[in-house]
Amino acid sequence: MSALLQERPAVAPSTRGAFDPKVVRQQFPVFARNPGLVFLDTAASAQKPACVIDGLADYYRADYANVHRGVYGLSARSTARFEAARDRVAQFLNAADASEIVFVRGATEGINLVAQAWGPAFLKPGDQIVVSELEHHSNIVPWQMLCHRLGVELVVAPIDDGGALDLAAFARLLTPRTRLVAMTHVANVTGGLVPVERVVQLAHAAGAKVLLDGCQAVPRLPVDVQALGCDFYVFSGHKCYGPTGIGALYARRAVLDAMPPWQGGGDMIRTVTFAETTYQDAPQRFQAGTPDIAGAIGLALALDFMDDLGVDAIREHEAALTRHARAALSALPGVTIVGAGAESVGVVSFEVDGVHPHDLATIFDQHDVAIRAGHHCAQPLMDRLGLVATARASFGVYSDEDDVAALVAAVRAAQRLFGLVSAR
Amino acid sequence: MSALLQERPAVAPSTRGAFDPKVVRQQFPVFARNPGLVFLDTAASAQKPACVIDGLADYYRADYANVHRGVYGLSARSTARFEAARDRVAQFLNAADASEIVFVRGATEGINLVAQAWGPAFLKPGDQIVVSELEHHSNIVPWQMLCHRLGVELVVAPIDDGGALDLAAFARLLTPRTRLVAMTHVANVTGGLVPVERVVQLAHAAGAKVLLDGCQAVPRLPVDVQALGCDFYVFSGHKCYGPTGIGALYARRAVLDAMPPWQGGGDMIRTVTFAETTYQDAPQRFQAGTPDIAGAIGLALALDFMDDLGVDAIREHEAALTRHARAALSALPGVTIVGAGAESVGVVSFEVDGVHPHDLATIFDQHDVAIRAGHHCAQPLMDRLGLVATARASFGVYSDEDDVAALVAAVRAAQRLFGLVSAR
Amino acid sequence: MDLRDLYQDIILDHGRHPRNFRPLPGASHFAHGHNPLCGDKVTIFVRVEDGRVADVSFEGKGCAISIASASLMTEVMQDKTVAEAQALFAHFHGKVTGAEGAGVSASSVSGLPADLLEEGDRLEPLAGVRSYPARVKCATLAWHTFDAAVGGMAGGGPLKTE
Amino acid sequence: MDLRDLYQDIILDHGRHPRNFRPLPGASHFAHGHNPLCGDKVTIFVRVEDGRVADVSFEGKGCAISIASASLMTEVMQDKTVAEAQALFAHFHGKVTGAEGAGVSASSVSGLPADLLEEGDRLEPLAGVRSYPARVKCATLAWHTFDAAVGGMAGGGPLKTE
Ligand SMILES: Cc1ncc(COP(=O)(O)O)c(C=O)c1O
Ligand SMILES: Cc1ncc(COP(=O)(O)O)c(C=O)c1O
Repeated sequence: MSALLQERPAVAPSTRGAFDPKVVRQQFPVFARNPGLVFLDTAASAQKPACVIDGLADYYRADYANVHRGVYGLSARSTARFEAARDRVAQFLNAADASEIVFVRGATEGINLVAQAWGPAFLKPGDQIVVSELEHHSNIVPWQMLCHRLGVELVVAPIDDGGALDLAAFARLLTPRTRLVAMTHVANVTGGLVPVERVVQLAHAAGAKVLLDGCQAVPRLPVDVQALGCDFYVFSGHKCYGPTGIGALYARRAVLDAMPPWQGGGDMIRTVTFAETTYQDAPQRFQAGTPDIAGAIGLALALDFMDDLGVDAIREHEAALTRHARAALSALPGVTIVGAGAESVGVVSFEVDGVHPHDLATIFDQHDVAIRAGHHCAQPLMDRLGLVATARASFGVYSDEDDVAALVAAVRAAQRLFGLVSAR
Repeated sequence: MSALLQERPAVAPSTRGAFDPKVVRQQFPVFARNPGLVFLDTAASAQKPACVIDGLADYYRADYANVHRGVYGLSARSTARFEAARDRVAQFLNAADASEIVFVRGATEGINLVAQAWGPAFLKPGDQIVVSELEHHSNIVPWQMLCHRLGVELVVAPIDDGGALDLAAFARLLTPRTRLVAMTHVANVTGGLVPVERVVQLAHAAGAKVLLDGCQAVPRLPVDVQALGCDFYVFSGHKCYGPTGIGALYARRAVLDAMPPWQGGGDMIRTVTFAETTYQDAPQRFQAGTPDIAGAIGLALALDFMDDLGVDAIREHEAALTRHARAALSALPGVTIVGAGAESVGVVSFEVDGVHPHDLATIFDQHDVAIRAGHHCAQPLMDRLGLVATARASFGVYSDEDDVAALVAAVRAAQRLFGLVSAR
Repeated sequence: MDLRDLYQDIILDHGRHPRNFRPLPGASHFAHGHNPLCGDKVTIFVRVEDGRVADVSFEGKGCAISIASASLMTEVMQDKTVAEAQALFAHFHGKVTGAEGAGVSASSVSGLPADLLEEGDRLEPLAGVRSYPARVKCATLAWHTFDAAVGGMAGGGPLKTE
Repeated sequence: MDLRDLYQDIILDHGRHPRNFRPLPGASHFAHGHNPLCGDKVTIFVRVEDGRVADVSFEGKGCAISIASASLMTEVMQDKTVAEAQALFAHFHGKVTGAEGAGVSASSVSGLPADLLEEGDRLEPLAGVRSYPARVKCATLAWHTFDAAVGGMAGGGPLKTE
């Protein structure tokens, strides 16, 4: 397996400079197939580069077989590629060991796995789970369901009026009954970067475990789970240029080892009799049934793609483009930007006076500008902001200032259509 | 959506005749890329035809975006294709309505969904769940875990010495405390066809619900869930020529409607506040988070592929080839075939005196013959048969008598190598 | 497709200045509607007297399409019998989905009674929605909510309070 | 790859006629080993006296490779000290994985003491396994089980009863 990993040319991080999104874009077939498309919905899901699409297809053509159980060459090759993909994810997140990586369908399944397997084993009535007002439904509802089942309390850490997590208020919420803090790394509505290092320190000092939702962070920032010190970290492959149906849960080895199994089935057992069943060690214990083998391999290809561009360069690109977009949008009359705290990356939510976000999205679509309109699976945040919906533009490695220019032009077109500025 | 479905040419089932596996095989790139490969492990996972591989890649190139939430054209197109895939699965199984189809990672996840969402809502201590001795671990372990959690009893329906489900014994096991019967449609070790129609009748007469595990049936037989009358039916896409990471759970609408949600997250909610969350109707209620969109679309392509060959023709092909293989293998000295009951399809397990299945598999691999050796995730059946492992050959639409001839030659080579027949 | 087909002046006008946008004291029926995809919300109030819609009003938050559709609905529904309201819903449904007859029998679409033809015409500005499938739910939200309020109108069931 | 490199006569012989295939009354240590992928099972019995392997035997079901490896192991382990057993395990492990030093320090492989070289040579027929990665676990099952029986031999810990 390590041999497979080592085949990739080693590029030292420092030698990777900024990249040209126009060149990068040529690697994404969707733009050739949809000429004129201005795709500003990468936070919902990223488009896929040719290396991922073709690599996936080629795996099916050349190396496909079920994993872990076949003696024959094809199956051994498939297994090696699948486990190399696990190594690849571990390396990308700087996990201490590949056995700390559980493949899941996506962030949502990863969070549910923790809630349903870790929760009942380690929580008792009266315990508390802390989430923030910034969370995606996927990092709220599983905890709510768990709280109902176990008599545990859900505590909400507030944001300040600028859209940043209120760290002081968060610190005050922590009590000896706090058993888990579940928080996003980058907020999906605002793009705000949460100071998760501080969150982990404070939570650990209070004796609580920490789960970080890295859905919007992994596509945009270098993530080092050991440096963060978190206990759990989840992300979705489809948001970082990989296939749908795959993502990963990282959990510290000691935490994973202490967890009972979640789902039962093939590949996660040691021995089965009708009287008694014994289970494999992690990560196998948490992967019942045939996994999404091709998905894992495709995810590894996507992480290769990101590494080739350089994750530091991606972060710089997205942060710069986000700053540019915020400036360009706020310069427009009647446009208000949703606060994201001190630092934001890759995402900007905004409102246009007199035009509902849904109408904006339809009008934008006629200009080939694809954005999201709605609550972005964050209804509690919308309630906190006093909104029912926002318009959201989000960026990827293929996005550039021309996309922002098209966005600005589309806003003006909408305002003209609605008679809010004079048509000239 | 229905428009998308209707684009496919309508081929009347009766006009589809037998097909030529040699021609079909040309549609599977794996054989061109691995010349000489004799692939006899389709029961573990099927190879993929070009139409699935290329269709999947083309979806990513042309139509990809996240589903259900985007106003823009690309997302609407992606959503239409995803929901058309659900329609396709419903049609393939003859479900009454597409809303009875929940996309899952595979059969294992489907069974766990039923165990974890339906189980706690409808079972009480002292209730009984019946499984058979033929089951795959995926249709045992989830029920065992549920039984431990709820104080429910797991009851095992025996097979007779010929490997068939003992229907009379099964009927005697049913009591008013029987709440669920979970049984395979085609046994994955033996290929034996279980008389599931009778099982459903008997179970329903006793007031129990029925889950059928169609993993080995859907790739090989026409399946009509309404005619079967079962309450739940699960299968895995990767075993019927589709991608990894996708499968489906069918559940009767009334049963699904009565089930509480399973995992929490995006797309399965109606409203979320920190105080209370309300859920969508089925099937959305059971699909938290971004689904495996491409997987579902790939599965629909695979079902199209099967329909184009004709599922009746596939069944005939597999049954005939299985009969041929059983005859050819039993004609060899020292070879014993594992009993499969009256009728078997697609799978044959066997032993060779004096050569352990693992050694067989290694020796076969040197002859480019890929089979499975082991317990096939059915340890309880192995215990019942007094074996630790078997060698298993299984067939697909690309398999033919030449593959069986290669298998027979490989058995003889193994016997020669082990000095069991004179080398000539 | 020209956006002007969707955002006709009358739609923009009703979107900005919705008619009958108020609570209805003495309402005999009401229902809340909600589009979980976008979070839009509407409440429909109805006062039924002698089997007729004596008054109907609404409140809520939403896009121009959903507000305009609700507003136009409250106008055409005034004073209608349940059977008439049902016919108008069927007519409207066929208009905005383009799939005339999807879930609604075709005869009820084509067969809009002569005395309702004028009301039917007033809904014509909403027909542009059919070219924007993602927006059909916006246009139908208020109507389904009205239906829920008066109790399965499309199914022809008896009026009941939510 | 020639299958004869894997299935050498000596392997086939030990696979068919395993040595020391019996329970061991008076065993001071034993452990059960199990390969969950194929269901193969082995039990290793050891009688340790004065820090030496006074006797070692096994029982089980498995493929030719796993039975032959167990059989050869019981032969070479007879009468060895813990340190010697440890050195033989390391030597064997390097031989069958090909990755000499994976989890085992390279020095302990190359540095097989002179008086163990002959025993080391007797394990040579198992070296063919390294070309069959799927079968390495078959070859190592008995050895890991022996290790478990005598208590973390590879880690050099004290002998303990399971
Ligand atoms: C009968 C049967 N049930 C269940 C499964 C599990 O399917 P999966 O691993 O795709 O979830 C299999 C295949 O492994 C099977 O053959
Ligand atoms: C912050 C955040 N968390 C969780 C999710 C859920 O991810 P998925 O739908 O891939 O499971 C998303 C994306 O939708 C997200 O942006």
